[in-house]
Amino acid sequence: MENVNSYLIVSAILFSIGTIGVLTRKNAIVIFMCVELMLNAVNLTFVALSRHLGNLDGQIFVFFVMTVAAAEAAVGLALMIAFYNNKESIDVEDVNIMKW
Amino acid sequence: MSNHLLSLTTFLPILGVLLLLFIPKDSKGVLRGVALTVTVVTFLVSLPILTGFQTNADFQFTENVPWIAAGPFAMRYNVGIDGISLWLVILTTFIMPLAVLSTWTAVEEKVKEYMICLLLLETGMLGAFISLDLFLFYIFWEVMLIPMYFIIGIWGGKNKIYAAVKFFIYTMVGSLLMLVALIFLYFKGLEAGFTNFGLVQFFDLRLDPATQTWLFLAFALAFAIKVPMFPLHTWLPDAHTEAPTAGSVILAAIMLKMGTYGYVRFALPLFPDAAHRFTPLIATLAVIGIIYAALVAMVQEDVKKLVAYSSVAHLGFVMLGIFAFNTQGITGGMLQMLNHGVSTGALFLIVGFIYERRHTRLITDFGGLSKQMPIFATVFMIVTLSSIGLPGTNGFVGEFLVLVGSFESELRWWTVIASSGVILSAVYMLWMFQRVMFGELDNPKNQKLADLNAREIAIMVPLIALIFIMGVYPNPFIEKMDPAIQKLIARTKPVGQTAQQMPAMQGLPAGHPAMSGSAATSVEQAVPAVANPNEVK
Amino acid sequence: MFDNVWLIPLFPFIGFLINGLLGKKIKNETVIGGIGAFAVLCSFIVSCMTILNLLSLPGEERVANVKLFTWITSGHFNADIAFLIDPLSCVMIMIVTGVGFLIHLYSIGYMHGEEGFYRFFAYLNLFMFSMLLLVLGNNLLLMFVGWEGVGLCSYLLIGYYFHKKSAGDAGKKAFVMNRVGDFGFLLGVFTLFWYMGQNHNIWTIQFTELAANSHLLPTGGVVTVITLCFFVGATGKSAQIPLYTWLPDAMEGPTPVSALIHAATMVTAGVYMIGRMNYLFIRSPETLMVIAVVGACTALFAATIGTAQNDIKRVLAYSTVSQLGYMFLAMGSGAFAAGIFHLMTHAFFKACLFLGSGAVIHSMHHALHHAHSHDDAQDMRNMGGLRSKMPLTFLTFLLATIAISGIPGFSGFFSKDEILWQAFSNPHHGQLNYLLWGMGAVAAGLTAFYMFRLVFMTFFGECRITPKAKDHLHESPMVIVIPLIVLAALSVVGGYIGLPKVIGELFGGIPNYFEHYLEPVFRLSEEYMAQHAALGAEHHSATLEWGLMGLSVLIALFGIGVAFTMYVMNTELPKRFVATFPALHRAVYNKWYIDELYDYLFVNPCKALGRFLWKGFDVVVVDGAVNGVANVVMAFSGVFRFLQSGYIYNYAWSMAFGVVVILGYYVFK
Amino acid sequence: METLFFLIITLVAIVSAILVTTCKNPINSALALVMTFFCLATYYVMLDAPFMAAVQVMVYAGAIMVLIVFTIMLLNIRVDASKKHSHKVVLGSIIGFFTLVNTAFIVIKGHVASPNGPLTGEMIRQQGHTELIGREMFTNFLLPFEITSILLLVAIVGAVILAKKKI
Repeated sequence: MENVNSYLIVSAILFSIGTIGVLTRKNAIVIFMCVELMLNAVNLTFVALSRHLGNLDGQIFVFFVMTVAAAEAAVGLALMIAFYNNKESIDVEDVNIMKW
Repeated sequence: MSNHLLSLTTFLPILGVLLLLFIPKDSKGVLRGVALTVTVVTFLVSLPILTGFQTNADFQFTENVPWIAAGPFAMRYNVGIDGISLWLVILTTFIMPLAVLSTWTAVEEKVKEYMICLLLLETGMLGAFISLDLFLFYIFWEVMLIPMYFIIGIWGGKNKIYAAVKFFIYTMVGSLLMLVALIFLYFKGLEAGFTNFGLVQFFDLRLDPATQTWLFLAFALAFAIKVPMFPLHTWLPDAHTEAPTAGSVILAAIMLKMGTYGYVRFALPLFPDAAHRFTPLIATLAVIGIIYAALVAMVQEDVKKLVAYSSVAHLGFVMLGIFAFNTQGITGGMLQMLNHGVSTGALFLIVGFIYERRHTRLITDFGGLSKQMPIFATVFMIVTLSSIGLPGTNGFVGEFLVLVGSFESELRWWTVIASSGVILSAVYMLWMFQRVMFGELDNPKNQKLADLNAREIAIMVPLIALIFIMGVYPNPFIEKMDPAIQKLIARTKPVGQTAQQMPAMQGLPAGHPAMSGSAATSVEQAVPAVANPNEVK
Repeated sequence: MFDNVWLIPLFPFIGFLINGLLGKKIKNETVIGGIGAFAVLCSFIVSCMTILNLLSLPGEERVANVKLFTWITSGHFNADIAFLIDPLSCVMIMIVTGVGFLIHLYSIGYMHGEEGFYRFFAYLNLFMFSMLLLVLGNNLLLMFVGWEGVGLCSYLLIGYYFHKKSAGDAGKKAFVMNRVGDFGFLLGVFTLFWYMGQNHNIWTIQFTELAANSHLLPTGGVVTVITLCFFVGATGKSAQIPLYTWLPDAMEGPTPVSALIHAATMVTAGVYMIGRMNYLFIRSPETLMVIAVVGACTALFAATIGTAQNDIKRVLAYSTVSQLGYMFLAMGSGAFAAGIFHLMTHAFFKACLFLGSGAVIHSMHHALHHAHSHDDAQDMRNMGGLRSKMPLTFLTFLLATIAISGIPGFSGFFSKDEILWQAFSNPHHGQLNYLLWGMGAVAAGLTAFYMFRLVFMTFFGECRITPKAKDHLHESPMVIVIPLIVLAALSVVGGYIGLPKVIGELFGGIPNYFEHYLEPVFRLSEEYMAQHAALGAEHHSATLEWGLMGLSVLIALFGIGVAFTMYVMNTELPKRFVATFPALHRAVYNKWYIDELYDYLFVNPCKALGRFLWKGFDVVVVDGAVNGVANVVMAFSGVFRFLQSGYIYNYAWSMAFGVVVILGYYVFK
Repeated sequence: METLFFLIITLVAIVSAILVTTCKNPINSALALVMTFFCLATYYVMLDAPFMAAVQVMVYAGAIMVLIVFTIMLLNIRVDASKKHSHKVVLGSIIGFFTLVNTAFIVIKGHVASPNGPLTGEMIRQQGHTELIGREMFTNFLLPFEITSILLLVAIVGAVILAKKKI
């Protein structure tokens, strides 16, 4: 088994890549996928630390994260469809109504 | 039952709101009917308060139960009325059915929400008049703000948003300062060993002059905005012009009284020394308000705005009377509050009537209506005369007492100037009346106007009856409020005078310099003569 | 004994209620007019009973307060609804109800066929009610109720033809001018109430109590202030300089209104008020002088304007102003009884004159109407030669004119001469007396001139309307003529109850009944004057009085002579006169441009100020500050608002950035 | 051997993650993401958490990815029309880089606490990972577990309402 630090580093790298994706992409679905990537990076941290500390709580947490991710996927994609129905686009640059 | 009469009166409109919630929003007739019934029932319920009121200086119909226990200090549901608030409560319950009736046909959209707002407003106003707990008062004070905001902002005229926001922010600025002062009083109360926000005990808390000054200023500003006093009056014309008729009526007849009532009930007895110190300032502003508003009213082109400015002038009289600090002045001020409620309320109703018919309020659009609408002309004439204070109508009694009272006090020269407002009021009201009612009926749109219908006559008859009753036989009104006013005057004597006049006023809980800062127990010992059921032991 | 006195104002009030509320339904003019007149008749009968009761008492006891109920009590301020019966109020109610009844009767005929007939009678009855309150009220406040009440009725009745702008304007002007006076009145009440209370602990506004305590008041000083305030009130109500301009305009109202309100009763309220509080006024020589001077000036000034007017009612209006000036001259000379006496005689002959002119106008109006002419029915230039067409009207009118001109033997002579004599001989004004007398005498001459000018232009010469219209001229119905006859009779004989002392002595010591009757009212003043005899009352001989009397009669006759020359003998003279002095004529014709001056001095500045305060101060300064604060906040938020672009990725950016920074801070700190 | 395996997996994971963010076509991104998910599942196995690995594959690679791909196909968007990336690539990369630096710094500088729980590889192999998770889930974490069911219910309702054109 590898040192826990290796996992954490991998997780950090994945997280950063996900961040870059979220910040630079315009396609909402891709952004959404990048968010999933970030979530997964965090999950990896949880599992690695859980294993390292010998405590199952982290993995339970990962389970909940997955649940939330599933819910998020359902609602988020529904939102995108709704938005697409309105604007014929899922480009985030077309979403600018979140202001007063 | 009678123990809870005040609460019943206050919260009946809330019950009405609950009832309204279960009525579908399309059945407008039912909604209006229910709202009217609720307000009428509230009025009927409030009548036993009037008949059961004992003519003395005590707070009556008191209820005092714990409400929010926050640490060493408790907010209590502490209500009761004395002669000062009695008439205002009755005025409120009296005006509300008329207000509901006034927009019977004018408001067609969102009737349900409209009626709910009106009823909530009634609860807020009644609550503010009966609160004897500072915190409770503040709550009700804010509660009435919100429905009014919606009434102006949703059912108002062209410029409603501006007016509503202006109204809201103006009032809010003042009430926030009042809140700060309240919190300060809380700490002062803690020091003095009080356990709650009960108003009466605070009367005996003679604060040092510097503290009084600041607290008085905070309270005075909040109330001055509400009155409104010059130069904080500019929200009023806008709010009045934009509000629907019922909104204007309630605003003029009741809500403006909140400011003057606040002075009488809170600002003066809580901070008597500061009040005396600021008397010249406030009297000056009041007198400026009287003359200024009259002059501005004279050149208005919009009837409703004219009436709004006349409100400012009338309330200037009220303020002048209150700050005379003598019986006639304060009695006159209180009467003038009621008078203003009746006659300016009626004026707004009248403006509403013609607005409903012609959808314009510009004076130049009218002329010669007397010919077409004789009943309307008569009613309008009577109300106009009441507004300019013709003897025999209610306006005169209040105005005269105010002027007599302030003439006797140190405000003699102020009174002289204020009296000239009597001339100006005649000028602007009669000029407006002439331009609207007299002359040739030359505008073709005016030639088919219908005279008042039964509903409108039914609204005006009680008001006109009151105008004459209060003008010819005002004594019952004065008698009921007199003991409370005497007590107030005794309380507001400046410290120096109080010490000298103490023997003459045994039994009155006048503040004594020795009391300031002392513990609550000693305060209570100092006032054994007044069996005050309100005092929280 | 005077328990029924409250009925006096009650009857007209009932009449007002019936006519006002039900008049529209009744429709029948006879019934409406009958109700109105009958109500006043009832009051008149009760008034007669009251005065008989009063006369049955010995002189000292002729005062009674009849309280109905307490009106306002607050602190030490107390005002009752209560009536004061004394010789002064009795004579006033007699005049008011008596003349009032006749005018009601007259109105039934005069107002026949007018739209809003019921309204007219309702207002008229309301006026009677207010006027009776004014004269009967036993305290200042109740008097003020009547005082304002009559002002209101005057407003309503002047604006009776409300569709005419001029009528509305005139009504408003009357009301506002009266309000200016009321302002003074109120200040007087305040000062008096406060002064007596503060210094002597007598908090009262009741006349009898004030009278009883009047010895506490000083001479001059605060009393001058108080009385001057009251006098301002009087100038407003009684149309004296400087507040007289409303009265001529008030002629926009129907003629009976002019007769009742603007000649016989309401406008004399100021005189009555001074008489009622004579004990105050006598204590202030300064005020007396002001009153006398204002009175004399008004008498003269209004008389000059009266000479150049062509509207029959306007001439009479200026005549009224002028006669009121006489009354004030009397009051200012301390001759209160003489003032009240002139008030009474003036009520008779001026009511008669107005009603007579009303009859003429009525007739002219009909004639012109039938002839489809649009000439002004009130313009004397259209009249002439009516003597033969309306003989009864002419006769009564002539009698009243003789009375007002001060021809011996008629009522006006006695009262006016008494005033002139008092102005000459009173102990108050020293050398000023001669000037006052002179002004009064000249005014008397002018009065005779313009009144006879009026008579000559109207009733003599050739009729100047079209012949077609002329055929329609005819005498008025009896209901109009009877009041004229009664009033004319009164204006002939009314003076004999107040014969001047010298004349009375001539006829075997007939006393001046009227003065004697009013003595209890003015006793306090008499006593005060007796105490202050040091003021130096010169004793004037009877010969001097005779001489002055003769002089004033000569002046009056001269005025008549001039009128006769100019308007009967040589009708070209007036035109030549106008051609010679065009500027003078224009100034007089335009009432010395006083209205324009007031507009320029008060009305326009007030409007301009109001407009400035509204547009300049309210909107710019106050709202500017308020909106300015709001705008500053908006500007700041406008800056921060760029952060809230609405793009999600911007939010994501800022979030990521924040996370990095905060994390970085903790990591690298 | 294990280290090599770890490195290979890491390489694949990172490359596919980069692909996720860079591919023009969302479908390609999605496929790359699936690849990453599988790598993560591999990690879980290496971390003695086979149940998590299974759930990872089922939920992520299965359910969520299917959802995403469905959406992509439903909306029929192939390529980003104008520019693939927004103009903030550089800035975004910098921020990403700093994120990485931060986290890496924490990982390297900080030291992980020594094991304190009862869980060892031995124990997992003896009792079975699934059973351990299950026991934990239905005892200590019962309430949160039940709450997730409500969350899912809400998500279902929300998704249905949002995606419907007319309710």
